[in-house]
Amino acid sequence: MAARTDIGPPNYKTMLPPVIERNYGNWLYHEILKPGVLMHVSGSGEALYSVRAGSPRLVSTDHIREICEIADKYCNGYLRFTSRHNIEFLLDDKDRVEPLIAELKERGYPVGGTGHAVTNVVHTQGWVHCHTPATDASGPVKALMDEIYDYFVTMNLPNHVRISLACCLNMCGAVHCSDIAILGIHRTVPKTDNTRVPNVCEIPSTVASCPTGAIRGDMKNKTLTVNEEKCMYCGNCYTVCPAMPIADPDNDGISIWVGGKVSNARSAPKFSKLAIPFLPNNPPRWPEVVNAVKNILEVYASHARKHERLGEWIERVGWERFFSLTGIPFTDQHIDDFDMATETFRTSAQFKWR
Amino acid sequence: MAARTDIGPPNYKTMLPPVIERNYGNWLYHEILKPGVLMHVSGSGEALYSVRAGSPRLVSTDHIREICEIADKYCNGYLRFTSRHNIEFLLDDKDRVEPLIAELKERGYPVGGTGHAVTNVVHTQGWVHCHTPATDASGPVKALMDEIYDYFVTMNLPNHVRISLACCLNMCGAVHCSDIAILGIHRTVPKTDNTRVPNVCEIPSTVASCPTGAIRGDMKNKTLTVNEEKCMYCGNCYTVCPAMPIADPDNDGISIWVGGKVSNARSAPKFSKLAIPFLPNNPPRWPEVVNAVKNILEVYASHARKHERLGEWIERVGWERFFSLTGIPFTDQHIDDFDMATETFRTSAQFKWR
Amino acid sequence: MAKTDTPLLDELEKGKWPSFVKDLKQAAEKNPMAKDLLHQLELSYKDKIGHWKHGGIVGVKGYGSGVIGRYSDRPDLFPNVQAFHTMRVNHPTGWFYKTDTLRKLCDIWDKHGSGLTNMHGSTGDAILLGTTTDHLQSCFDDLSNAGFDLGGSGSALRTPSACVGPARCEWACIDSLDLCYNLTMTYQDQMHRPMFPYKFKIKISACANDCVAAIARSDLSIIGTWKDDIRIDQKEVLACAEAGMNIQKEVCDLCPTRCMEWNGKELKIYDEDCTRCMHCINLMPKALRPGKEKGASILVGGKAPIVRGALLSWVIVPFLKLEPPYDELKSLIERIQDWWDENAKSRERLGELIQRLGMRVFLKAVDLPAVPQMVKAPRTNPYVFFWPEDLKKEVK
Amino acid sequence: MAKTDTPLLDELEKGKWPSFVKDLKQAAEKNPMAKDLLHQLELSYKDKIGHWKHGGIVGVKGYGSGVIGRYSDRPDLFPNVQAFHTMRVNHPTGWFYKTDTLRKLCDIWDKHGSGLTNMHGSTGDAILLGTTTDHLQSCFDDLSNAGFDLGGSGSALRTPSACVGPARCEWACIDSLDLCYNLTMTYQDQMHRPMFPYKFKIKISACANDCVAAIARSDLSIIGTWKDDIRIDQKEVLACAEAGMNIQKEVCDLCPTRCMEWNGKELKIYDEDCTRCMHCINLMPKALRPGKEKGASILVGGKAPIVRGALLSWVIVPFLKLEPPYDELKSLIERIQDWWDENAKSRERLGELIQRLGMRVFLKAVDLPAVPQMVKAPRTNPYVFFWPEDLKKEVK
Ligand code: SRM
Ligand code: SRM
Ligand code: SRM
Ligand code: SRM
Ligand code: SF4
Ligand code: SF4
Ligand code: SF4
Ligand code: SF4
Ligand code: SF4
Ligand code: SF4
Ligand code: SF4
Ligand code: SF4
Repeated sequence: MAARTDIGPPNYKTMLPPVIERNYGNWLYHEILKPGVLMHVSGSGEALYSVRAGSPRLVSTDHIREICEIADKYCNGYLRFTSRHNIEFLLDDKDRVEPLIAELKERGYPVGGTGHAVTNVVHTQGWVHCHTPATDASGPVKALMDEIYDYFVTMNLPNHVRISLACCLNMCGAVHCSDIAILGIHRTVPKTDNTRVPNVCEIPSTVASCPTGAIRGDMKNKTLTVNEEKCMYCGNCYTVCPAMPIADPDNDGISIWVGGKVSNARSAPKFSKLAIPFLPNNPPRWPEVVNAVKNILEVYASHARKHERLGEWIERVGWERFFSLTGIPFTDQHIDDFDMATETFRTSAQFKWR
Repeated sequence: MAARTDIGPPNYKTMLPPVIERNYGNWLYHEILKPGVLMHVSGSGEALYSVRAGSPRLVSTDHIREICEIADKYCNGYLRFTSRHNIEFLLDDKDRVEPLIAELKERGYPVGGTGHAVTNVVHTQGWVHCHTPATDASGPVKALMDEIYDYFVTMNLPNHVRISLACCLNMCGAVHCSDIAILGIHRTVPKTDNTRVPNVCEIPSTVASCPTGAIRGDMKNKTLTVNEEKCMYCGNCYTVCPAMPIADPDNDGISIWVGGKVSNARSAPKFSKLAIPFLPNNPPRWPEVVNAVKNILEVYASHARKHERLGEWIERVGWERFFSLTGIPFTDQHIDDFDMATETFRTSAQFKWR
Repeated sequence: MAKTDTPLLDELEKGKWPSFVKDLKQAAEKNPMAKDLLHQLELSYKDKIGHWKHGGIVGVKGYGSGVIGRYSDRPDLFPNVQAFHTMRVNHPTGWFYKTDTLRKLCDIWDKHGSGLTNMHGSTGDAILLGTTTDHLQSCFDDLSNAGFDLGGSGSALRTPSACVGPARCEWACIDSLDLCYNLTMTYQDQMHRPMFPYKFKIKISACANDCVAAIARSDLSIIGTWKDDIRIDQKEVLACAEAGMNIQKEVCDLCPTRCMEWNGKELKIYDEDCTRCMHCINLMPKALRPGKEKGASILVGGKAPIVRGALLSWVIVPFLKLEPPYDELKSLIERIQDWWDENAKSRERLGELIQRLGMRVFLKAVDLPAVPQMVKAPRTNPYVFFWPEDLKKEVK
Repeated sequence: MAKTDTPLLDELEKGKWPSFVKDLKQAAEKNPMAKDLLHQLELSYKDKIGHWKHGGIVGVKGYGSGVIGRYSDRPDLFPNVQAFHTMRVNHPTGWFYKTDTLRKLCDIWDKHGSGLTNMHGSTGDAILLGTTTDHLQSCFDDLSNAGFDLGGSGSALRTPSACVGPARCEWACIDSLDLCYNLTMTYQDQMHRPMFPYKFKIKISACANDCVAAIARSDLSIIGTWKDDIRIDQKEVLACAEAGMNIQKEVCDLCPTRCMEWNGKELKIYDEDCTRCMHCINLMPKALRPGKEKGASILVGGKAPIVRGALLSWVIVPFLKLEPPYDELKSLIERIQDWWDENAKSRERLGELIQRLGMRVFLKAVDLPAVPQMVKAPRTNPYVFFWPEDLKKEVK
């Protein structure tokens, strides 16, 4: 059969469980019954129970079939995924909640991620599928979640903590506004192969791709040259010009960013800020990265006030205090030197000593 | 006698009244006895009385001699000027304070400017001496201070209010961090006289002087051209190239800026922000300007909490509220479009309706 | 444990969190592409470097987007991933699925691809990870016949996404799902045939909690809000207090505008000062609800750092009522895209273009009035432009 | 009133605030330059435009600065201000004067100039407003003989200034006057012979109230502070409360770090959280005093908008003990100026140079360590440079 184009996605209305169809737009309030279990109550008196389970996101078709099997058994075949890639089983029958949870546990699905918890780590492709990664994605996430698993299945943090990972500065994981962001970075300049440049690269657009103007193009000889002093290894030139590979096994690695948020609750959305400029790629378990994230998480957990997001806590106590409490050294790399750098310099005589 | 060079200013130590010499660095506390009168008490128990009087700053030698006469009579010949150009009579004898004030009043010197008051308006040359002004300096200041005189001689504002005026964007009055700033602006592009350019202008430095890159230089023909769309009339090209005069009697005028501060008390120092993009030059009394400043001052006076500086008040209630309370229209000119403009755009869904 | 040929990845089978390595192995058992992927990944773990070549443009008939081309740089070792392209399948809005739909997807992917997926990609698509060039079209045909379509990629509209909204959430101020689906259907052409200067993303959150992170990662961010007063049920407020909530500390003191007063019996909100941040409502869902005059704020410009630095979206319309057929919104979107299309350089996102040409120019072009809600604060630099019509003609 | 020839300016003789027009007229009565100035200004009031030509370089022997050249554009009408140059006289630090000194200045100026002055200019100089080219040298000679010297102008160090500090203020954490005088005397050469890329301003405030606005208008801003705990006299705190001060509201609630607790009897300060903003001390001068371990924060970069936008100074040394002969500070100043001098383009202020080349490069050049007190927050963009020495050499 000839394929129809532009039909768009399946209509979501055909995917909604009947309890939602009946109460669409009529929800009154919700309660988190326990970690991973939400109850939404409608004006009609009906209730919807959502049970949230963790997922590695990179899943096989058999894994998806397993999920379907569970959903068929407890949810009349209805489920959804969340914006952070967790699975949500949607039930209209309270009595099935505990049996579902029991089966999920047995099958190794963590139930949690609601309320004041760590939820799933939004992440990207890494070495599994992309061409520009400075680190892997799924691996560091798995290593980290193993270590901070308890924070997923409980709700004892001051507020929720959103951790994200992106394997290069393109930031597909949109890590730039996360409580804790794990970001793959290169640290050496691209190795331009000028024999390939004429065939595979458009010189003006490659020159234009560089945020710091580090690339000079020679239109006559069809060559590109990188000014090593001006290059900060973003890899954007490689995106537009394959002849400028930037991966470097010895110097690629991970940086850690903190204090971002997206919600408007209390404080405005914020970007994450640099905490640790570099940690080495140490597969398969990236211990330096895992420990660094855990340390930040735990310092936050033990110092912040109730409902304070990580960034809100830091802004209250001051960045001086963040660095002293976490024991992370402050370096000249923490000081911005891009376009709007001066906006981040301290323009007051107000500061703390520690 | 041949002049010695590099002797530096008179040593301030030779200018200090004996009561200061004796108690230098040993002051314990001060009190504002009444508007314009400070009492500083030393660890030794001695007290210094400072009586502050307003000054037009542009003063004749005879006027200075009059001040000297008064200082001789009440202060053993000691006085100082403040960083905002007021005169301070320095007394060691409390009993002479009231007679001094009486004489000052008789001679027309306003006594005040202390504590929660409007103090002297820092200002610049204007049409009296400079070559780039977009307005006069002394005139608008005099007109304004006549109108808000009462705020100088009383202390009933929420906090002190620092008003400054600069007659062009060079901002010699350093108005950029004032509670209320009055700033002369041009609004038309410089009229380049290319017959003079070759003789009086250095082309590359003129081109470089333009903050928005609006000037193109032709080195061969020794001419300069201004791109009218990119020029925002700062006048900096005229500073470096006399062949680019910018004054325009019909379109020069004054803009009003609010909410800046310098002290670190409570909140960090802040820049003033645009309140009114343009008011006409209307000598000799600039009624539009005087009314605009007075309106802002009075809205602040009646809405801010105790100790709140103008900018602190606005930040608490929001800029929406500032514009609605003052009745000042918000325009696209209030939205920044220079280098770091995006830092000022609202990046949250938080705002007020009025 | 028996010695395997993936010792590094094996380490990641351990631990409590679900392991992607298990999934890789599961797929590898029945699929040679998945098997080679597993081993190429093991090599990457050893070498600390990716083993994919730079991009490559592939696709399906009639579309310019929806497929990401990918080729191994070691086809000698891993011939089955020599080509290993990704297909981005547009998810059902809100990521709701019936199991039969999901199973169909699995069957198609087992037939045409590696049997590996991302549920979902960070833009929101169901990502089918890895197939060969010659399977692309047939896979697409099967998808289409099963009721699926591809999402966006390249310089096109990207798959819009929306928070769960009125389907489950009591705070939804707009119908995020209907709006998202409506826009997706309206702009199929823009999604599938790249003709913009660069990517364009739309994300919709039905309240200011912004559960799809719209403000951070979409060129056009639609965020639900309300205009009138927060609805209070004082009885339920008291119930919260009795249940142990410290209303003063947890609610009032954390309100960003401090516009609430609690006297132990009644909660008073000075709504004219409220900025609708959602905090108090979040804490007391039974007691407080958004007002009744609902709509959305429209923001533009959000994006990741490349090229000129990351941006959060900026308010351009504080409040817009949003009801089908959403004509006012669509007209705005089209005015924005037209201006962007006409003025942007290649690979210049909307936010970067506004940054380069100025908000003033943008507002004029798309015919929106300037309002104080657009700024954190007015400008501090005196480099103010005047439109020619503002000036007095020379009178001499 | 009789009809005069300055009807517009006459309007400004009215009103309660002292009138500069009175001074102009006073001077005009005995001085023809002042008289022409008065009338040229009247013309400006009529024309709404200045009547001075562009600049002009004039000066005194051996100096490159201290005089601002000025010429009328209507010498036909106002021949006595055909040349009307300003002399900038370095004020005694803190603007303290004995009347005899001031009278000397007046006598000299009556002899050589217009009899008009600014007490003072906004950089701090005593401005002698208006003399002719041929009077410049003789006026300078007379000034020098009377113990005065010129201040800075052009691409030179400008006249440093300082708050009244320990001479009268209980909060002075450094001897602003001594330091200012010492630096002024040390750097006479830099002040009088322009050899920098542009102007360089130094201002000194002895505490964070910053009464000379150092942070806003000096390339090098020195601001007094302390390191240990605020000194509290609880008896005097109580006295404030009894005198009617609402300590909770006026003091504690306005403390930016909320690090104070008041129980109606005692004020507790958590000094580790205090950022030494001065607010509480300002409100209760008898009860609270800065600590005993005193010094200053050093900040750089402050300036007005031209060319790249106004800047407030940035912290580069959070705390420096400052005692004569101030060697550590001077060495720092010289390292900074050397780097600036070597790297700046013409008319590029220090702040703009740091903005262009990066704080990282600046800190390395002047040999200062990076500390968190230098930033409001660490960087958000991922465009991080690494020094070559940070990298692992390739091991393949
Ligand atoms: C299911 C999901 C929407 C979806 O369409 O998929 C969702 C659902 C809910 N969110 Fe959310 N949020 C979801 C992603 C987000 C995101 C997006 C993100 O993390 O990428 C945000 C912004 C995060 C940020 O600010 O960085 C988000 C910020 C919130 C907040 C604000 C919390 C705060 O104090 O900042 C609330 C309010 C609260 O939790 O009290 C909220 C509240 C809720 C409520 C309680 C709304 C309701 O009444 O149903 C839902 C249950 C929350 C819970 O997990 O405890 N949701 N929520 C998303 C679940 C992700 C996951 O699997 O963990
Ligand atoms: C005399 C002078 C210093 C000098 O060397 O000349 C001075 C003297 C004092 N200042 Fe100041 N300040 C002086 C200019 C400034 C400036 C600079 C300026 O305005 O250009 C500032 C920064 C202004 C700003 O933030 O925009 C300044 C911000 C302060 C503050 C901070 C107030 C605040 O809440 O922001 C205080 C504390 C206070 O007033 O409680 C203060 C306090 C004081 C005290 C009480 C200090 C003391 O114990 O002696 C002095 C009397 C203040 C009064 O007038 O009530 N002084 N003070 C200056 C008088 C200027 C005038 O003629 O009015
Ligand atoms: C698959 C996915 C990551 C994932 O594992 O989930 C992804 C993968 C890639 N992204 Fe992305 N991006 C993905 C969501 C994002 C997001 C998040 C979002 O959309 O919410 C962002 C940040 C938001 C934004 O757009 O600003 C994002 C920002 C980028 C950028 C930087 C764009 C910028 O303007 O800063 C690039 C670079 C580019 O376009 O040249 C990029 C480029 C890429 C490319 C196409 C690589 C390239 O340089 O050409 C990656 C292909 C990987 C592969 O081989 O499969 N990707 N990319 C996400 C799409 C899946 C989906 O359709 O659901
Ligand atoms: C006289 C004075 C104004 C006054 O009435 O008080 C003044 C007058 C002039 N200033 Fe200024 N500036 C004066 C203090 C300032 C200040 C305030 C300060 O020093 O604290 C500033 C802002 C702080 C700063 O330096 O950033 C200031 C920022 C400027 C600028 C802009 C510099 C910048 O980098 O943004 C210029 C333009 C230039 O240098 O080309 C300038 C240029 C000028 C010139 C020389 C005009 C020119 O373009 O060549 C003016 C000469 C006027 C005349 O004919 O007498 N003047 N100028 C002040 C010096 C008096 C004194 O020595 O005491
Ligand atoms: S973040 Fe970079 S490396 Fe990772 S998937 Fe996106 S483009 Fe590829
Ligand atoms: S890696 Fe980035 S900074 Fe370096 S040359 Fe390429 S585009 Fe420029
Ligand atoms: S502000 Fe401008 S016009 Fe006024 S004195 Fe300074 S340089 Fe001259
Ligand atoms: S007035 Fe300013 S913006 Fe206009 S051309 Fe001259 S320097 Fe450029
Ligand atoms: S954004 Fe608001 S309406 Fe949408 S799911 Fe989150 S809390 Fe509910
Ligand atoms: S929504 Fe936010 S701003 Fe409004 S009352 Fe509640 S907490 Fe305060
Ligand atoms: S800056 Fe501080 S020390 Fe100097 S006069 Fe002002 S309050 Fe006193
Ligand atoms: S000096 Fe400022 S920060 Fe320190 S305790 Fe006093 S008010 Fe608080």
